[in-house]
Amino acid sequence: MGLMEKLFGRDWGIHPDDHKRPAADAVTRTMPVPERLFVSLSQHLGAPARPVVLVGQKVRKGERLADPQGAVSAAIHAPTSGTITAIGEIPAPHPSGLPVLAITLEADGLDAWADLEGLNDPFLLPPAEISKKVAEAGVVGLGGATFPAALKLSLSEKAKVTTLVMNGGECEPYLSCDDRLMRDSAAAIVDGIGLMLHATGATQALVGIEDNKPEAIAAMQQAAAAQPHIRICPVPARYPMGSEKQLVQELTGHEIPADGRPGDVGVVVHNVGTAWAVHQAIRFGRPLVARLITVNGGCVAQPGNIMVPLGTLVEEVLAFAGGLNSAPARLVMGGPMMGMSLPQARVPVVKGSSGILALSAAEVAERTEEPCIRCATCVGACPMGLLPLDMARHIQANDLKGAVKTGLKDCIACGCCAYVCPAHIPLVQYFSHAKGELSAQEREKLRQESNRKLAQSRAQRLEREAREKAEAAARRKAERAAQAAATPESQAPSNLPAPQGATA
Amino acid sequence: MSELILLLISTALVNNVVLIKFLGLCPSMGVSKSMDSALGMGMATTFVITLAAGASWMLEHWLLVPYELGFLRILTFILVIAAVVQFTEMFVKKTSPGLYRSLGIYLPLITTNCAVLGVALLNVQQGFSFFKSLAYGFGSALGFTLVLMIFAGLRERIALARVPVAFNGTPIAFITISLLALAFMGFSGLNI
Amino acid sequence: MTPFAYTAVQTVASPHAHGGNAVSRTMLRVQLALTPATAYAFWLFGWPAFFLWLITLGACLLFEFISLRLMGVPHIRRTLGDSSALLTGWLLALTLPPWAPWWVGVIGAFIAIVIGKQVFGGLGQNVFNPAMVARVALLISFPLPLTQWVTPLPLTTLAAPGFIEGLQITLAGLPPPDAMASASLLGYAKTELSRGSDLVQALAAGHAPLISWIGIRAGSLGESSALLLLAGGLFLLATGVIRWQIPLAVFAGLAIPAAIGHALDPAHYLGVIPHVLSGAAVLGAFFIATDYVTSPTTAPGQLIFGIGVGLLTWVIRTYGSYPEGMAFAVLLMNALTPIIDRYTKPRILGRTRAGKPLDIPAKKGA
Amino acid sequence: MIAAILSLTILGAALGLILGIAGRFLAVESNPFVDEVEALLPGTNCGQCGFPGCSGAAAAIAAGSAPASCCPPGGKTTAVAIAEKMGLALDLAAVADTGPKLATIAEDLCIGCCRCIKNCPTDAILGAPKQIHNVLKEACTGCSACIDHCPTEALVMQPVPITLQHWVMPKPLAA
Repeated sequence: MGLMEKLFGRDWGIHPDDHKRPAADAVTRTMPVPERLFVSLSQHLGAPARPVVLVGQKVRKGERLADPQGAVSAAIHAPTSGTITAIGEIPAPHPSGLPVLAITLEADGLDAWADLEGLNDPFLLPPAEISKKVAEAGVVGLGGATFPAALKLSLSEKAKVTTLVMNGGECEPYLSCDDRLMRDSAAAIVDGIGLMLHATGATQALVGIEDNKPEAIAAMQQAAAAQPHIRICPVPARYPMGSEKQLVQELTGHEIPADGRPGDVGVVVHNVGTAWAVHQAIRFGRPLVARLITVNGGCVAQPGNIMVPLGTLVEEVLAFAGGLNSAPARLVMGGPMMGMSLPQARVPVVKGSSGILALSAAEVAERTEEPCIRCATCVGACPMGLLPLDMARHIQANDLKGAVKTGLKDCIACGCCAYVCPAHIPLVQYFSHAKGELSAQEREKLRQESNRKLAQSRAQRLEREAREKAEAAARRKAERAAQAAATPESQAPSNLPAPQGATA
Repeated sequence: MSELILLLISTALVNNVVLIKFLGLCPSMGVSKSMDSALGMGMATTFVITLAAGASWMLEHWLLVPYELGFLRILTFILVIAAVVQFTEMFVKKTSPGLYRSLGIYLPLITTNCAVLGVALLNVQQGFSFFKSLAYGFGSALGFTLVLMIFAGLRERIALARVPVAFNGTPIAFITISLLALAFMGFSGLNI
Repeated sequence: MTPFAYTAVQTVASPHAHGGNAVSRTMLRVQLALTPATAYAFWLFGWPAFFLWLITLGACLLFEFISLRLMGVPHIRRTLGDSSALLTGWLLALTLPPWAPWWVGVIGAFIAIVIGKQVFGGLGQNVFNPAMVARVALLISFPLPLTQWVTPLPLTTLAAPGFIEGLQITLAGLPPPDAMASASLLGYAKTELSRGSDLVQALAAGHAPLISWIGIRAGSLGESSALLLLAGGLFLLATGVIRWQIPLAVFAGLAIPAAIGHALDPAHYLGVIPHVLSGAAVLGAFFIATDYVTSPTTAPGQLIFGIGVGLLTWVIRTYGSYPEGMAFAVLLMNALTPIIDRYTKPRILGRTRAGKPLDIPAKKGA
Repeated sequence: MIAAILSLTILGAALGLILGIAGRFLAVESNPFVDEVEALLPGTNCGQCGFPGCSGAAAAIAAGSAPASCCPPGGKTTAVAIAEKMGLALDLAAVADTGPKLATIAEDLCIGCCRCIKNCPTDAILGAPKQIHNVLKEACTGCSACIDHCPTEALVMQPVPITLQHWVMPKPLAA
């Protein structure tokens, strides 16, 4: 670290109003299973899952509905018992409003679990077995990135991980589901952490919790008191403290290389919610079929945290929470900083849904974009040390290469820059657009690559066919010549055109 | 020694070739679209001007004056400059094809960069000694490079600005360089 | 249960919250910070100063309006409402001689708004500080009216020009009576030096630092009271509109060479106090050099920028032919800003300063 | 007079000699760009650019007689890649990139004539005589070389539908 950085001490991030209370202090409620659930097949990072049930089939709660497909994917299970009535497209919980494949499950009202069995002493099993069980339960990272948890557990085993960083930061304003989970089920989380330590082979776990959650810190400290290798570390409340790179640097002092993973510095990061899901999967054999969701925002009548079966529609969750007291200006899934705006309320809850926010116009504070005055507030706010104003200028001028050179690929889309921008420039939208364009270009390049191969193989095929044809013709000619030599009175060979065969 | 340094500063800032003497405007407008090529152009021109300043001094004092061939001054100077530029071009082409490509036609055109011939002629006119000639040439070239770099930086920024269509491209470049010349007026009469 | 419907939506990206800062709020705060010093200067220099200020501001708004109209900008009122043109005019008026004729203000406004800003694309797109472009262009084009300073005649004194008289001075462009003509401290020092006299003696009479603080002395509106300007600057610092780097660096860049020069040869070099407190140093450091658009974006860059402004101001004041070099120094450093920005990029997390990814540390026990 | 001629001659000869020697040491083999450009082109030889195949287009681009954006199936990506390689300025507005398209066959119109099959540069069309043909989505490059050969207009180019995985956040409308 240079002298400059010592002198100027990177004062990254922002301190937004957290709006976490009173939702965080409200007692956790459990939502009854609605009559119909829409279980999305894309609830995780990576390829969509492949359905293994048929329409009309009866399933029990926790039975597998879809298998993982490809290297990065996760299994999906039935959130309740009932009948599969359809497998088709429904609107995705995504700002684009595009469709997603989903399994429609008609609940029978019994909510009967399948025969599931937990492990009594999982610590006797080899670590790989734990990862396998976690994968079978379809557990993904519950912090929002929804990366399949088992993959991270088994990858970290290879990467020689020494430290397990548990992310209880929950730096997003409004959200309190992790906070609530830590207050209510600290023992289960600590048990999950122990299981994850076993699975990864790490020797210590650092649980980072922002200091604006004193109750959660106290609960976790009490639960982990007997286990000295699980340390509860309060961290200063600052957005985006819960971002992987920032949290790892805060807790361990290691800086993750730009092209590396936490594993490169001997660390693996998991969300506390994931630890709870791991605990459920290993101890009871229960797959991930429900999750705690914060329902909050100025338009929500009774903000709080609700345990919701996956596949429930957002409008049903809002109704259960007590309804809205005014029409929201924006409906958001996730936190206000990085969450996705929902085009409508008839979209299902998925594994990555940490919150449902119905925000009023005053909270969204939407205003028309003004020109950038280069005030550089965004430069000070960026937790990655980027120059958001310059990146946005390059993207405005369609200069993607210039934007990449300015650091576009290091952007974590945390939204700090747009939050502080006095000109209300939708900086994150510029960056998301540019990243999307870049990956489209990347896909295009791959396609061109395969096109070239296809064209080459066709050229080879044509060449081979021509050669075979010529050889056949030569052979025939030789035969005829031999015939002619045997019977000199025969006529001259006729030159029939070669037949054109179907090419398929 | 301090005399040489003062000469350097005065030629680079106070009597800047581009902004005060209006020499070498062609490359200043042509090769100032990116800072990288501006730096390359500046270094190439610095090399040429410094070498040409030295060579012209030698020609002047060892050939033109002794044999009374003053009428051949421009011809011989251009000959030397052209040769130096040719050499530079080959060198750049060999060592940095990317730079060669981005400089394009402006690299061989250093020959006709009036700053080069201008500096050589002014040098002779002012009757400098050999080392002063070199310093004068180097200082002028430094001023040229400085302006080219500054101007390229400004143009890189303007390229991303929402300039009205009527002013986009060359007009805004001329306005910018005129404002830059305005700023350099602050150095006028600088008397250290 | 109703079937699913796909609604056409306008995509909105995160974040769905905002800190509440706004461009117009920033501009308003700068204007607020300028108000005390400006009001005090009106009192010092009387009605003509006020009229010139008013005309300059009005002309700036008018030229902004005309340019926006010509360019076919849709929301003219909103763009005018961000009051950036107002601020440019204000700053320009503060750097003009208080009794300058009206056309100085109008031409200055044209240069500032049209040539300095709108041809580059308007707010945020210009590369030079518009007010300083206008000030320098005026100084070079009309040296005489731009260097005619008057001794302050506070409004409350009897000799001060009245409302009508003030209008005449501004509109008719009458040169001030000889008795009123005066020179700014820096101009006086320059003249004395060129005459070959000793600065220590020349300045011995009547140039106490206290006068500099209060500003009862010939000069432009913005050169009057260092105290009130400093207060305005501190207000901007306190409200977070500007950061400390540029003002501090400007003062350092100006004061350090001044101190060294004065220590070596007091007869030829002005001391720190006259350098910092007179002329446009305080105004420049807090209000002009800190212009967001034309200064570097990172803290180290801003330090370099500020030191450059201070140093060049000192160099031009001391060695150049102009008594005041703040405007030139700001323009010169504006020109260097893209280069400074390029070489003072912040380090990206996980990368070296050069932008290469950090090395992956060797595995322990691997 | 003689001195003038002599001095100029000698000067010229000496400088020429130095340059000649320098030229030897600093020689550069010329135009390595043709191969590099050809590597960037799709290589399907669809002929839409008007040059005889992709190598012809590459030669024309390298010689400067064709713009970097002359390859329609390559689209924006290829144009940008070539412009970057050649150090050319590229007017992106000139690149008509309407997004990727795929050939589709209307089954009720296809008569199974096999003409399209012969003209597909990537063997993306399956079928036999008198059988309805089909386009392999993975292999179709969207070059539209087959379109004109269909006697019944059963072949149509259709834009690839946008999915969640391929969705790109729209660019904000400039203020």
